Amino acid sequence: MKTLVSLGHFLYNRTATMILIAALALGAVSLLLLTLGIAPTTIAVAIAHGSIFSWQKFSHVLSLWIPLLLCSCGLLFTFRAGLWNIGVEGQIICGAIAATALLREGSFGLPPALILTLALALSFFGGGLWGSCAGLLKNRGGVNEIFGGLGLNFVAQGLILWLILGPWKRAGIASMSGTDMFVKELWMYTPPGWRVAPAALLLALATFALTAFLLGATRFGLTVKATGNNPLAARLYAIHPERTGLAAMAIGGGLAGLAGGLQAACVYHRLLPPISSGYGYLALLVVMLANYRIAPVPAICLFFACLAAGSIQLPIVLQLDSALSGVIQGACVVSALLVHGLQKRHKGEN
Amino acid sequence: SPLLAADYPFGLLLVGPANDHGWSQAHFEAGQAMEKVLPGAKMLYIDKVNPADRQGITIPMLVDDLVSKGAKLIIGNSDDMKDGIREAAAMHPEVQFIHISGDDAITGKSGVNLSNLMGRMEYGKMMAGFVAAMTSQTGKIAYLGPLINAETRRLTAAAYLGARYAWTEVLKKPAADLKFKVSWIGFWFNIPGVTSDPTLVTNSLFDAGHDVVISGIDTTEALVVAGQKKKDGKAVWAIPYDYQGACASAPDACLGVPYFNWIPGYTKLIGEAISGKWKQQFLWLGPDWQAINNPATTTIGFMPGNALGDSQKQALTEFQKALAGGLNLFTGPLNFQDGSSFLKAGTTATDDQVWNLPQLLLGMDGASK
Amino acid sequence: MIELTNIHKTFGKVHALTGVNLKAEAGTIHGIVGENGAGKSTLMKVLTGFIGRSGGEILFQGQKVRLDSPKDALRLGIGMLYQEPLDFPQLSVLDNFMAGRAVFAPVEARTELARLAATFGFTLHPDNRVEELTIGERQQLELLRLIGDGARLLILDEPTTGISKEQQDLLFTALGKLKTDGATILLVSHKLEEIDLLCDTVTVLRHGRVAATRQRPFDRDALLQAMFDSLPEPQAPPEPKRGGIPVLEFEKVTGSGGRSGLQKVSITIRAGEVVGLAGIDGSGQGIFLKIACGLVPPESGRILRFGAPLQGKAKETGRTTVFLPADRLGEGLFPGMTVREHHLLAAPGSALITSATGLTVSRRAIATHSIKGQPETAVEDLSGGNQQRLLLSFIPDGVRLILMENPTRGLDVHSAAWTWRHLHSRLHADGAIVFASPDLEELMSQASRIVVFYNGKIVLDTPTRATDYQRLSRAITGQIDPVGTC
Amino acid sequence: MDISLPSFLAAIAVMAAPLVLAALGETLTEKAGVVNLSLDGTIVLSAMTGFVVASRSESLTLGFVAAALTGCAVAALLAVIGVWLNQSQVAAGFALTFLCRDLAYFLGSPYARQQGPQLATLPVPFFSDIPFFGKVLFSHSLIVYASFLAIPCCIYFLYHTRHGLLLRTAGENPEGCWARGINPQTVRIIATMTGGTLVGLAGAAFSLAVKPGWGQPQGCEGIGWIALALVIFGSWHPLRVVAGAYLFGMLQLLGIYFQDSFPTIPAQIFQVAPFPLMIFTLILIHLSSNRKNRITRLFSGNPPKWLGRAYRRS
Ligand SMILES: Nc1ncnc2c1ncn2[C@@H]1O[C@H](COP(=O)(O)OP(=O)(O)OP(=O)(O)O)[C@@H](O)[C@H]1O
Ligand SMILES: Nc1ncnc2c1ncn2[C@@H]1O[C@H](COP(=O)(O)OP(=O)(O)OP(=O)(O)O)[C@@H](O)[C@H]1O
Ligand SMILES: [Mg+2]
Ligand SMILES: [Mg+2]
Repeated sequence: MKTLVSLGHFLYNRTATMILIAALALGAVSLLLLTLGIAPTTIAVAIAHGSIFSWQKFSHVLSLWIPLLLCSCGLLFTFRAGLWNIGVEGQIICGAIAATALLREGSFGLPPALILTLALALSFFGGGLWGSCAGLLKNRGGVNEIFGGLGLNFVAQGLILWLILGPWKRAGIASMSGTDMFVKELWMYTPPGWRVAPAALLLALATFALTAFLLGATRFGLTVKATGNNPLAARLYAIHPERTGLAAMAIGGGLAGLAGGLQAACVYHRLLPPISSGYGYLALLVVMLANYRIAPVPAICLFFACLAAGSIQLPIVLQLDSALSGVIQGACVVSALLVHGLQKRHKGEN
Repeated sequence: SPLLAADYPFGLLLVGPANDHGWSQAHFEAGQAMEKVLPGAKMLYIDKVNPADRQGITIPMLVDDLVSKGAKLIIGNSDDMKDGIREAAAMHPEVQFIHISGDDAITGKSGVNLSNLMGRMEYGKMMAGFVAAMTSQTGKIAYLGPLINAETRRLTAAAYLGARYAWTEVLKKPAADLKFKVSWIGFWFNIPGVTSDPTLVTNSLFDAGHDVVISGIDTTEALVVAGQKKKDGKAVWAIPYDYQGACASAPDACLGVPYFNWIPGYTKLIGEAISGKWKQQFLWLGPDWQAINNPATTTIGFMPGNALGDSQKQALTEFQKALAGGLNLFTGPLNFQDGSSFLKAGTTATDDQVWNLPQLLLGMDGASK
Repeated sequence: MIELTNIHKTFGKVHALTGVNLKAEAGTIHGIVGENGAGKSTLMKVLTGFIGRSGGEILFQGQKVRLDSPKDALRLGIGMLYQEPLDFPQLSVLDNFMAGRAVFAPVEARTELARLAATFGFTLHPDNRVEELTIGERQQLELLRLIGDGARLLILDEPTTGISKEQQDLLFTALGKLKTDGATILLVSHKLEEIDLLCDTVTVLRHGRVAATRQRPFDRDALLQAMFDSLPEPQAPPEPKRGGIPVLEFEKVTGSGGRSGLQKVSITIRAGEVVGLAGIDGSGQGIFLKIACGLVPPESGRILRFGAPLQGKAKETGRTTVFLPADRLGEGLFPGMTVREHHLLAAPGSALITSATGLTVSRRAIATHSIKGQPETAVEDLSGGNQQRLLLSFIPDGVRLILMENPTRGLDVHSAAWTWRHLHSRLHADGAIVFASPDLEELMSQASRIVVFYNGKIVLDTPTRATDYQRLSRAITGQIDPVGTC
Repeated sequence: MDISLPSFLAAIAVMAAPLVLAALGETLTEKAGVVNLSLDGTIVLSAMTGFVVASRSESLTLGFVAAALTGCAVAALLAVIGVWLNQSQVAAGFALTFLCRDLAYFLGSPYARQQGPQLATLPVPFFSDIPFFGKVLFSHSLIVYASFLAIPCCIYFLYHTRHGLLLRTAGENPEGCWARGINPQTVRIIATMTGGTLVGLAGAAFSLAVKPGWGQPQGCEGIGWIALALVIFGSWHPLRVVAGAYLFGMLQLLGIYFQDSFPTIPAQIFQVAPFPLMIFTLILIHLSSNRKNRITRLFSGNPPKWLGRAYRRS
C-alpha cells in the first residue's frame, strides 16, 4: 500500500513536471504564432491530421520513429557513461555505407533475409567503428568528444559524397540522388498500405527493449552508469572508466549505424547523401527532453516524429514554413531545462 | 472539344523552397499559372522535398498524401526524385506523373503514367555565353557550376559555344584569346561542409581577372557578388539562372538571365491529362523563337538585364534570329577537352549526343568528371 | 576592534558553528586552534562575509555591521588569507595583486607591489604566473594584496601549512611588524609553537563551540586537552607483531598530491600489522594511501605489494587490496545510485540484475554493518557515518591489505568500537591494515604501529606502545626533527 | 586560376570577418567560465533578424543593432539556464542551437531570397593606395574593419582593463572573485551577453555584408561550430583564436584553387575538405601540444579552471 502511494506520488510529480514543460513550451510557441497572426489551433489540427488521423500517415510517423528511437537508444548509452556523443550523424552515415556496401552487390543467390540481416549487422559495426573513433580520440588524445564527433561528422559526410559521386555512382551518370537502387528482392518487406517495414518496427522495439534491459538489468548497465556518475570512484570498484566509455561509444555508434542501415535498406533502398536526415541531432534533443531517462524516450520520439511528419502539412494547407516543428521541439527542451532548474532552485538545491 | 473537369487538383513537389528565386520558384509560379490557364486546375504543393530538410522524406509518402487530398497528377521537379517518382508511379497507376529532367519515358524504366518534361536550356545558356563574350573586356569568362553530370556538362558546353560564337564570329577575335573557366561547387546550392562556398568561389573568379560569371547553380550568389563588386566600381557582370526574376538581387550587374518557363509544358501535359488524352512522352521543349519571352509559348527565355549594353542587346537579337534560322552550335569540327574528336567537320550532334555529353569541350578549362 | 557574538552556521543539517563568541583587540594577534572540522575556517569565512551566517551579530569598533559579503568586509578593512588559496593560478602575480581593485592601474600597482614586497623582504616577480609560485609565495602575494588594499584586520587560516622555514620566518616577521603598526590579526593554526611564539590570546574551538579562551602565557597541555575531545588514559595498544612477511614496501617513493606530496618515503609494512598514519591533513598520508593502492602512479621510487612490483591497474586492486577514501561521495561512492547498486558493483556476481538481485546481500550487509538505510536508499541520502559503514561493508572476504582514510569519521563511539572489532576480525593472517586518522585516540587505541607524516615526510615511525599523546601531537605539528624508526 | 597575393589575402580577410567576431565573442564568454554552445544557431538567427530588420527599415544600422540584440538575447537565455539556474550549459547550448536555427527558418521564410540592403565597401582614403597593404587591409566594408578592430579591442579589454581582469577571474576561480568582493554570477552573465552580442554581429556580417541576403540555407550554417572549435584549440587566447579563423578562411580559399591545381583528384575532395580539415588541424595541434616541445607549446594553453562549472555560494 505504502509503495503504491509513493508510486502514485512519483508519477504525479513526473506528470506535473511534464505538463509544466509542455505548457511553457507550447505557450511560448503559441504566443509567437499569435503575434504573427496565426491561430495555434489550426496548426495543431493540421499537424494532427498529417500524423495520427489515418493509418497511412501514422505508418509514415512510425517510419520516422524507428531511426529516431534507435539513435536515442544509442545516446542513452553514451549519456549514461557521461559522454556527449555529437557524432551520431556521422555514425548513421557510416552504418548506411556499410549496409550499402553489401546490398548494392545484389543477393548472390542467397536468401534475401540473410543478406539483409548481414547488412544490418554490418551497419551496426560500421556505426560502432565510427563511434569508437571519437571515443579513442578522447581517451588517447584528450580531444573533447564534442569536437571529435563533429569532425568525424564532416569526414563521414565527405566519405558518402565521394562514394556516391565516385566509386558507387549510378550506371551512366553520377547523381546526387544517390546510388542505384538495390535489387527489388533486397527491399525490406512492406505490406500494401503500409509505409513502414514491420520487420524494422520490430527491430526498433526489440532494440529499445534490449537497451532498457542492458542499462536497467545487467551488470554492464550498472557499470556504465557508475562510470558516468563518478569516474574517480569507478576505479575503486575495479571498473576501467575509459574502457567502459569506449564501449558505450561503440554501442551508441552501432545503434546509430543500425538506424542508417535501415534507412538504406528499407526507406530509400539506396545510399543517398543526406541519408542521416538530422536524426542524430534530433535524437540528442529527445534524450535531453527525457532528462536522460529511458522510459519516456519512445513517447518523446513518437511526439517528435509526429511533429516532423505532420509539419509537412503546414506548407500544403497553410502555406507556412515547416521549420515550425523544429521550433516546437527546441522550445520543449529549453523549457524542460528551465523547469528542472527552477524546481531545483525551489527545493533549495541551488 | 476538351471535357474539362470541374475540379482537377494536381500536386507539385518542389525540391527547394517555393520562394527560392530560382528553379523551384519557376515551377511554383507555373503551377499557380495553371489555375488560370486550365479552368478547374488546382495546385497542391509541397516544397523543400529533400531528406536534408525533412527527415525520412520519401516521394511515395508525399505522393500518397497528395493523392489522398485528391491530386490526379503529380509533378516532381528534381533529378533527385527520379527513383521516388518511378516508385510512386508504379504504386498509383491511376495517377499521372510528370518528372522534370528525367528520362524514364525514353529508357522505358517506368509505366505509361509517367512522362518527362525538360527545357532545352542549351539555347538559354548559349545566349548567356553569347552576351558574356560580347560584354567581357578581359576575354575571361567563368562558369559557376553545380555538380558534374551529363546535364551540367551539356549546359556548360552550350554556354561556351555561345561565347565562342560571339568571340570569333561576331567580334572576329582569335579563339585562343577567349578563356572559359568552369569551377564546380559540388551541388545546386551551398551546403556548408559539403560544397565549396559559391560566394567565395565567385569572389576568387573575379579576383583572378574573370569579368563575367555565368551561374549554373540555383541560388544567386554569383550575381550578388558581382553587384557588390560593381558598387565598388569594378567592371564585372554576372548572369544568374533558372528564374525570370533572378536579376532582381543586383540588377545593375546583371547581363540577363536564361530562364525556364514551365507554363507551356505544364499546359500541354496537364491539359492532355485533363482531357483524357494523356500519353507517355518525353517532352523537351525549346524557346519560342518568334517571341522568346512570351510566357504562354516559350519554355526557354532570356530576359536581358539592366547591365546589358545596347549594342550587345542588338547583337543578341541577331544571334537569336540566327538560332531560330537553324544555326546549330553543336556542329563539327568539335573536340572534347582531352583532344579526342566529338564531331567531325560538317556533322551536327544528335539530341542523344547532346543529352549525354561525356566531357567538356576543348577550350574549356575545368574538371569534366 | 572586532567582536563576534553568538554566531551560528549550519550547512543543511550540519551544525558547523553553535553560539560562538570571540573578541579581538587592535594591535594584537589572536590565535584560533582546534582539531580538523572544529569550525575554525567556517568562523573566519563568516567573519569576512564569504559565507552567510545563520545567526549572530558582528560588532566592528563597537558598531554593529552587516557583513553579508566580502565586499562589506573589504570596505571595513577586513581581509583574509584563505586556507585553500583563493587566487587565480593561471594569471600573473600582478593580475592577482590587482584583481578586485576599484581602479585598474598596472604601472602604479607594479611599483606598489615592489615597495610592499621590499618592506616585508619578499621577492615576487610581477610577471610570473601564480601557478609557478610556491604555496609560501602565493601567501606572501595574498598578504601583500590585502595590505595594499588597506586591510586592518587580517585573518590568516593556517598560513604555515606547506611553506618553508625561511618563508615562515619572513611571514612571522611581517606579522610582528603589522601588529606593531596597530593591525589586528586572527591566526588559525594547528601548530602550538606558532601560537606560543606569536599570539597574545588564543581561542580553542571544538565541535563548532568555543571550548576555551586563554591569555598568554599558554599552558600547552591545557590547550591540547581543550582541542582534542578527551585525552583518556591510554588503553593498552595492540601488541606489535614482528617478523611477518612484508605486505607493502615503499622505497624512496616520491609522488605529488595533497598539500605537500610525498617525498622520498621508505617504509615496510609487514603481515599482522595495523599501521596508523598521523599528520595534519594533506601532510602526505592521503597520497601515501592512494599510491599504495595503485590509484595514483608514483613519480619515482619502487613499490612492492605482497613482494611483487605494483602495476597500478585498477583490476588488481579489487580482490587483494581495498581502499576506502575520505571523500566518500567524491571518490568512493556514486551519488544518485542506491545502496544495493553499490553492493552489486562491489562484489562479483551474476551478469543479470533484477530489482531483487543482491537484495539479500545488501540487506545482510545493512544489518551486519548497522547501516541506517534501505537497499533502495540513494547513497547521498545516507548520513556521513552511514556512508562510511557502507564503504566498510564492501570489503570482500580474503582481502589482504586494507587501506583507509579516516575509518571512523562521523561514527559514534559505539559504532566506532564495533567497526574496529570488525576490522580487526578482517585482518588477514598474511595481510595488514593501514589507516590514516586525525584522531589521536583512535590511533593510540587501534594501531600497533604509528607513522607520523609532516610535510610529505615520515617524521616518526614507532610502535604504539613506545609513544604517548604528547609526543604524537608534537610530532604531528612538526616539533620533532625528522628521524628514522626508533 | 591565378590570383595576386593581395587579392588572396583580402579575400581571406573578408571571408573570415564574421568568424573572427563570433570566435572572439565566444572567447570572452568562455574566459568567464561559461560555454555558449548555441553559436551555430545564434549566427543563423541573427543573420535573419539583421537582414529582415535592415530591409524593412531600410537602415543597415538598425539591422546590425537588431542582430546584436538577438545574439545578446539568446546568450541571456543561456545564462539564465546555465549560470543562474545552474543547469548544464552544454545541454542548454545544444537545445538553443537547434531552436534558433529553426526559428530563423520559420520566421525568415517570407523574406527568403529577397533583395536587401548590403554594406558597401569603404576604402580608407590614402591608406587604400598603399601598395599591397592597401588592398589587404584598407579596401573593405565597415564590418571587416570592425573585425580587424575587434582583435586589439578584445585583447586590450581582456588583458588591460579592470573589467577584463574581473572577467578572467570569474572563469578562473569564482570563489576568489567572490572573496574580492565581486559577484562572479553577475560577471558571468554580463560576459555571456557581451559575447553573444559579438556573435549576433557576426550573423549580421553574413547577411548584410559577406554573403548578403537571406534564405534557407543562408550559407553561414556550420560556422558556429568552427568558431567553438577555434576557441578550444586556440587555447582561449584571442590572438591564437583569430589566427585559427584566418587559417580557416585560407583553407576554404585553397580548396577552390587546388581544385584546379590537382585535376586528377576528384573535385569533391576539395569541396568537402575545409570543415573537417579545420577540425582535424586543430585536433592535431592539440595532440602535439600535449607533448612538451617548444614549438607546439606556443599553441598550448589551459582552459579557464572553472569552465562550464557552476558556482554557487554556500
Ligand atoms: N560548504 C560546506 N558544506 C557543508 N559542510 C561544510 C561546508 N564547509 C564546512 N563544512 C563542515 O563544517 C564543519 C567545520 O568545517 P571547517 O572547515 O570550519 O573546519 P576547520 O576547523 O577549519 O577544520 P580544518 O582544521 O580541517 O581546516 C565540518 O564538519 C565541515 O565538514
Ligand atoms: N540529503 C538527504 N536527503 C534525505 N535524507 C537525508 C539526507 N541527508 C541525510 N538524510 C537522512 O537524515 C538522517 C540524519 O542524517 P545526519 O547526517 O544528520 O545523521 P547523523 O545523526 O549525523 O548520523 P551519523 O552519526 O551516522 O553521521 C539520516 O537518516 C539520513 O538518512
Ligand atoms: Mg580549516
Ligand atoms: Mg553525521
